[in-house]
Formats: sequence, C-alpha cells, structure tokens
Amino acid sequence: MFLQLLFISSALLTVLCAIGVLMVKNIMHSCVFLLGSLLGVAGLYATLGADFVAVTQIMVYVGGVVILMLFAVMLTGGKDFISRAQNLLGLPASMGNKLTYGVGLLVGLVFVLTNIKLLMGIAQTIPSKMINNEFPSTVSQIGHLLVKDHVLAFEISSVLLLGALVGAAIIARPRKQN
Amino acid sequence: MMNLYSYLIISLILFVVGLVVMIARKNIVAILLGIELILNASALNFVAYSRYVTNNLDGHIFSLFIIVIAAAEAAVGLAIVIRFFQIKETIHIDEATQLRN
Amino acid sequence: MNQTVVSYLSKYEFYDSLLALFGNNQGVLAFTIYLLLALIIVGMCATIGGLGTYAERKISADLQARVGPNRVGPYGLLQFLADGVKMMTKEDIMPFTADKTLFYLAPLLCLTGVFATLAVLPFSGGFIMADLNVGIFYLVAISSLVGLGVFLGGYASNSKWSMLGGMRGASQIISYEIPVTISILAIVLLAGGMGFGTIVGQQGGLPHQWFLFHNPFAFMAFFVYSVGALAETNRAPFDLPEAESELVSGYHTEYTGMRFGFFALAEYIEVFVVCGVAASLFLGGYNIPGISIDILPIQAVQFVVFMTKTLLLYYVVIWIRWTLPRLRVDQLMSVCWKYLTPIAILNLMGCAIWMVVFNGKSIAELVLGGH
Amino acid sequence: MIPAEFDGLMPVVIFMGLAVLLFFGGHFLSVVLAPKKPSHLKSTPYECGELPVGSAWSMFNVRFYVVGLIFIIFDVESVLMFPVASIFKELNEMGQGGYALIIFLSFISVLIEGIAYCWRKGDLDWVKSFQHSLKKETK
Repeated sequence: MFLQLLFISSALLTVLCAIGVLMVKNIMHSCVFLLGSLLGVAGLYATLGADFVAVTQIMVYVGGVVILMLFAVMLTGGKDFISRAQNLLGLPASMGNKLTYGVGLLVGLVFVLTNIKLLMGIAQTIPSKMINNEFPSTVSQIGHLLVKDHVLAFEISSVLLLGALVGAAIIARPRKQN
Repeated sequence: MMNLYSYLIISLILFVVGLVVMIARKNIVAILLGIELILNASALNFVAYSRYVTNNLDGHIFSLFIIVIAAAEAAVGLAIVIRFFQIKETIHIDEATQLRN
Repeated sequence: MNQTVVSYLSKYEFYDSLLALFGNNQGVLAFTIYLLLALIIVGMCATIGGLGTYAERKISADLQARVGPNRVGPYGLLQFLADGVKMMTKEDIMPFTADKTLFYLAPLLCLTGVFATLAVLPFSGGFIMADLNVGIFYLVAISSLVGLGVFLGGYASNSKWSMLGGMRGASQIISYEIPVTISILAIVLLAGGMGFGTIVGQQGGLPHQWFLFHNPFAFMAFFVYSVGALAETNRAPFDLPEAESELVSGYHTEYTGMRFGFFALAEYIEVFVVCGVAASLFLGGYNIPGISIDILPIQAVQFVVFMTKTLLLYYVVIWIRWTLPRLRVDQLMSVCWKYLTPIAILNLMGCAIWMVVFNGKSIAELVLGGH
Repeated sequence: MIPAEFDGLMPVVIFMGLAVLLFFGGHFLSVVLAPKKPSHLKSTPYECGELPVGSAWSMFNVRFYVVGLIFIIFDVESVLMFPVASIFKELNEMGQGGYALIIFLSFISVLIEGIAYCWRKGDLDWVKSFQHSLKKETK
C-alpha cells in the first residue's frame, strides 16, 4: 500500500516535472522542474529497492548537477533568458506545421504501442520470481561488484573524472578578454 | 500497478520529453537539461530490468556509472556553454555556427 | 532490510496488543507509530532550535558581560516562543521584482532537506526512526537540498545583497561538503558500514573505544569534519553568506515573517543535526559504558547520553561563534581547498593503510593488547 | 515475508511530508494572523534606503563555476568510494586487505592529481589569480 502510494507520487512528480521542463519559458524554472523530475526518479529507484542508486541520484544531481546548472545560468546573465526563451509552442516555422506534427505524433504513437505490445510479449515469457516487498541491502553487494567484477570500470571512471575536471577547468578558466 | 511496464512507460515518457526538449529549445543550457532527462530514462530502465528480469545488481552498477558520466558530461558541457557565452555574449544554439574564431 | 523503530518495538510484547488494537493491519500501525514519533522528534528539534536562539543570546551575553534576555518567562526562557509569535504576526512582504514561485519554494527546500535528515539520526539504539543501510550517505545527500534552497532564496529575491549572499552561500556549502564527505568516508571505512546502527555499534561507551581515538587519522578527521560542518551550516566564523556587517543579512534579506522563520528554524535544526552526527560518528554516540542489555529503560539512558554529547557540541558551536572573527571569501576558499581537502584525503589514505597494517585494531587495543 | 512498512522508506517520506505540512501550516497561520498593507515602496528590494538600480540578476565571476566544477567531480568520486569503503573492513577480514588497499589508493591518487592540477594552475585561489588576470589586462 505504502509502496504503491510512493510509486504513484514519484511517477507523477517525475512525469509532470519533466513536462514542466519542456513547457516553461524561464530557464531558471526549467532547472527547478528538472530538480523535481530527478527527485521523482530517486523515489522510483527507492521503490525498486535500489537504495544506494537512489541516494546517489540525490547526491550527484540535486547536490551537484542542478546547482552547477543554476550557476551556469547565473554566469551567463540570469534575466537574459526570459526574453530569449523558446518553448514548444514557440517553435520556429522551419521545423514544420501542424500537419507534420500530427503525422509525427501518430507515427510515434503507433511505434510506442507496437513496442509495448512486443515488450509485453517478451516479458510474459520471463518467469516473475522474487517479486516481493523485501529489500535486500544493496550497498555491500555493489561494493563487492565494484572491487571484483567491475574493478576496471571503477578505476577508469576516476581517470574519466580527472579528464573531465582538467578539460572543463581549461575551458571555463577566466582569461583575458579578446 | 507496480510492474516492469509502468517503469518502462515512465522511462519512455522521460526519454521522449528529453528528446523534445533537446530539439525544440534553443537555449544551450536547456538542451543540457534534455540530455540529463534522457540519461535518467536509461538509468531507470537499467534498474527496473535489474529488479524484475535479471535479478542481480549489474543494472545498479550500470546506472551508477551512467550517473557518473552524466555528471562529467554536465561539467564539461556547462564549461563549454560559459566559454561560448564569453565569446558570443549569447547562448542561443543557432549562434554556434563556427568551428573556430 | 533496514532496522526501524517499528521493527525494534515489534520485539516487545505490547506491540502485539497494539497490533490487535489496529485490527492486525501492520501498515496502519506502523504509520501511526512513525507519525507520532516523527511529530515528537520534530517538536523536540524545533524546541531545541528555539532554545538555541535563546542560548545563543544568553551565551553571547555572558561572553560580553551583559545580561541577555530576561523578561519573558523565568530567566527569559520563553523568549523563543515570543519570537515565534512575533514572526507569525509580521506582514509577509515580497519584493515586486522577485521571482514569486521560487521565492515561495526556497524555504521549503531548506526545511525539507533538514527535516529529512532527522529520519536517520540515532537518538538511541532503538529510537532511530530508520536505520538505513545507506544512513550517513543519505544524510549527506539530502542535506545538499539546503544549499539549493539558499541559492534559490538569494536568486529569487532579486536584491543585490540576497544574490551575493546566495551565490556565496551555495559555493561555500558545496565546497565544504567535500572535506566533510571525505572525513565521513574515513569513518565508514573504519566501521565497515554506512548505517548509523553499524557505525555506533562499532564503538563503545568509554573514550578509548570511540572512533575519535581509534587512530591519529580519525582524530584529525574529527577536526576536519567539525570545521567543515561549521561552514556547511553557515555558522561563524564561516557566516559569510549572511554576514550582517557587509551583506545586510545575505540570502534572507528580503524574507520576512514566517518565511524568514523557516530559514532560521532550518538553520538551527541543521546545527543540531550536524552536532548529532559528530557525536555518533566520532564520540561514541548513544553508547553507555559497561551496559549491554537491551531493555526499554536503557533506551532512555542512551537517549540522555546522546543528547548530552550533542548539546555539549552545540554549546561549543555557539562559543566559537562569539569568539572568532569572520573569514574573508578568499581565505574561506583556500581553507577549504588548500588545507581541509588535502588533509581529509590524507586522513582517508592513512585510515585505509592503518586498517590493513594493524588489522583494524585501534590504538587502545594495540597498547592494552587484547580484545 | 516482511511488509514494506517495516523498511526505512516510510519515516523518510513522513519527515519530508511533515516539512511540507509545517511550511503550508505556517503560511496559513501567517495569512490569518499577519496584517496586510502592501505598498509599492514597501515591496522594493532593500538597498540601504536607495531606490534599487537595475536587476540583481547580473553576470557573476566564472570563479563560482570553477568551484562548482571541482566540487561536482569530487562529489562523484566520493560517491564511488562509499560502497568500497563500506566493504573495506569485510575484505580486510577476509584476507584481501592488500588488494582492496591497492584499488582504493590508486583511485584516491587520481583524485589527488586532479586537486594538484587545479592548485598549480591557480584555480583554487580566489583573489590572486583574479589580480593576475587584471595585471595581464593592464599590460
């Protein structure tokens, strides 16, 4: 019961905030809607029993990426966007008229529906085992996987992050104008 | 109610919205927001499959690394946005037409 | 599977009669117990936060040879209630240039981030709302909502003082999160788990069993944590985001009445939470020396032990505020990145090497030889 | 089987819900109790008595972004270190302490390289490099 409620509220938060990101003109509000969507995804992870991934999602996105995006918006002149902003309804005419959108929507819908049908067919062949409400601790298993099976990815990710740090610092470093 | 499909549909919606954000918005920061949504959709799929299909935690590891890569991508992408703004004084994507100078 | 306060209570017999009272519906009973205890904890923390403002004035008065508040109630003890009533009856003013949605949202983010941390704070062995497996990691993660709230509060006001305070606040909070997190990592490494139950359970009641005196690196990590935590909660000497003498009052310059009250409440509760975390990570938490039986009265004693340690740390925080002068921004950043972070990383490496070389034994165990 | 209510999610959600409730309750009380006499001058942004000039949403120094950048990289690295740190003791007791130590230290050493690079390039100083760039400009 509780899990269902958590699932529904997280799903609604995720989807509605994602649509908010799309529809809102102000880029600052878009970032805050993204924050809501990411929190909703964290809630969905929690309902899937992925406690460590859920907390990682909060830690990296809420504490890191969203703040970084807000900083970037401020650094490029916060109010500048409100006038320049574009939303779905303000699409440039070169991107098509109502007919193209209608046909695209229809094709997309058919595609999605067939895919769901296909997925359902596939999934029905999979025995649904282990689906209970019990959440095993994932932390120590993830730790073991990180130092045993995925140790190369673990080490290389540190190199990737070093590269990202150095590259981004070089790009963003304040320098002499002109 | 809570089964694989509901998670897949949510992740599908996230993916589509992210794609539309990437296509429709002209602000580079907004395009990065769209990319974050898409990456989240894929990570959600991995975790959902890991719980309902494979029954091991490799999916969690995958989504963990997706989050790591998303953070690195956001860091570099926003650095490029800021540099672009210093040169062009705008962050409208259509202004990005030159490879150098 | 995480231990919670309900699964702890279900070991006792009265739980079964309670369950019968609720028509054997475990969900409803669990919800009721959680809600009651959560209300108690929130009320307690709000009172502690309120008394914190009182203590702040009283201690500062002591340090400056003044009297301090002494009109409302005995010794001025009810001053915080008067302040609360005053805040509620103040007019809500919003700058007409403000971003109205975000202006509403910012205090909520701060409040949510702080309240959510209370769920994993170990008040005693049984009285920990949820002993999550990811306990301390969850606490660090969810409290980053506060930094976001500070930034959005500063941004949404559209006032220059607020904007400067919000920018400074956000960059300070995120910077100091790094040494704090790495110091916590050192303790996670020593304890072999992230849950508060595991971490506190690895320590004992006597000082030589605490992680503070486990090895020299953990000892250093405590001070790195303390400095970083002071900065993360925007306390003096790191109160640059709300420096009265230069930024009016920083990110909440434009906030009045109840909304300002929420910011203040969140800040004071956060100080309490940070002190509680320090007490349970480094100072042995709720452990009582020499007692290992697990009955309900013992839980009360454990609670008292935990609160004593936490409130002593709270006193030290206030004491520091009225003793040390404020840092400059460049000093703030160089303290974080050039001193605390390298020291924290070295502590982490030292702890890892200590674990392998001495097989996880603390100094006391090595010296005394034995268990 | 253990019902999900026993797991730790519920208290977390309840605390967040209480925060939201308190927020709206406080707002409600304030709406009921507080006076409401708005005026234009009252709702101007505070600027020490002067009328505010321009918007506060202006551009900020790139320093803030560089700090955020270093933060996010370290944040992610600490996230990856958490699960390894929490099983370090277990591995040590299983006799694999040396292996775990090598993995852990090599991970941290890359972290140190990052901070050493930023230190050397002056990204960690707040004022000095700013003065440095000013000096360049005056040349």
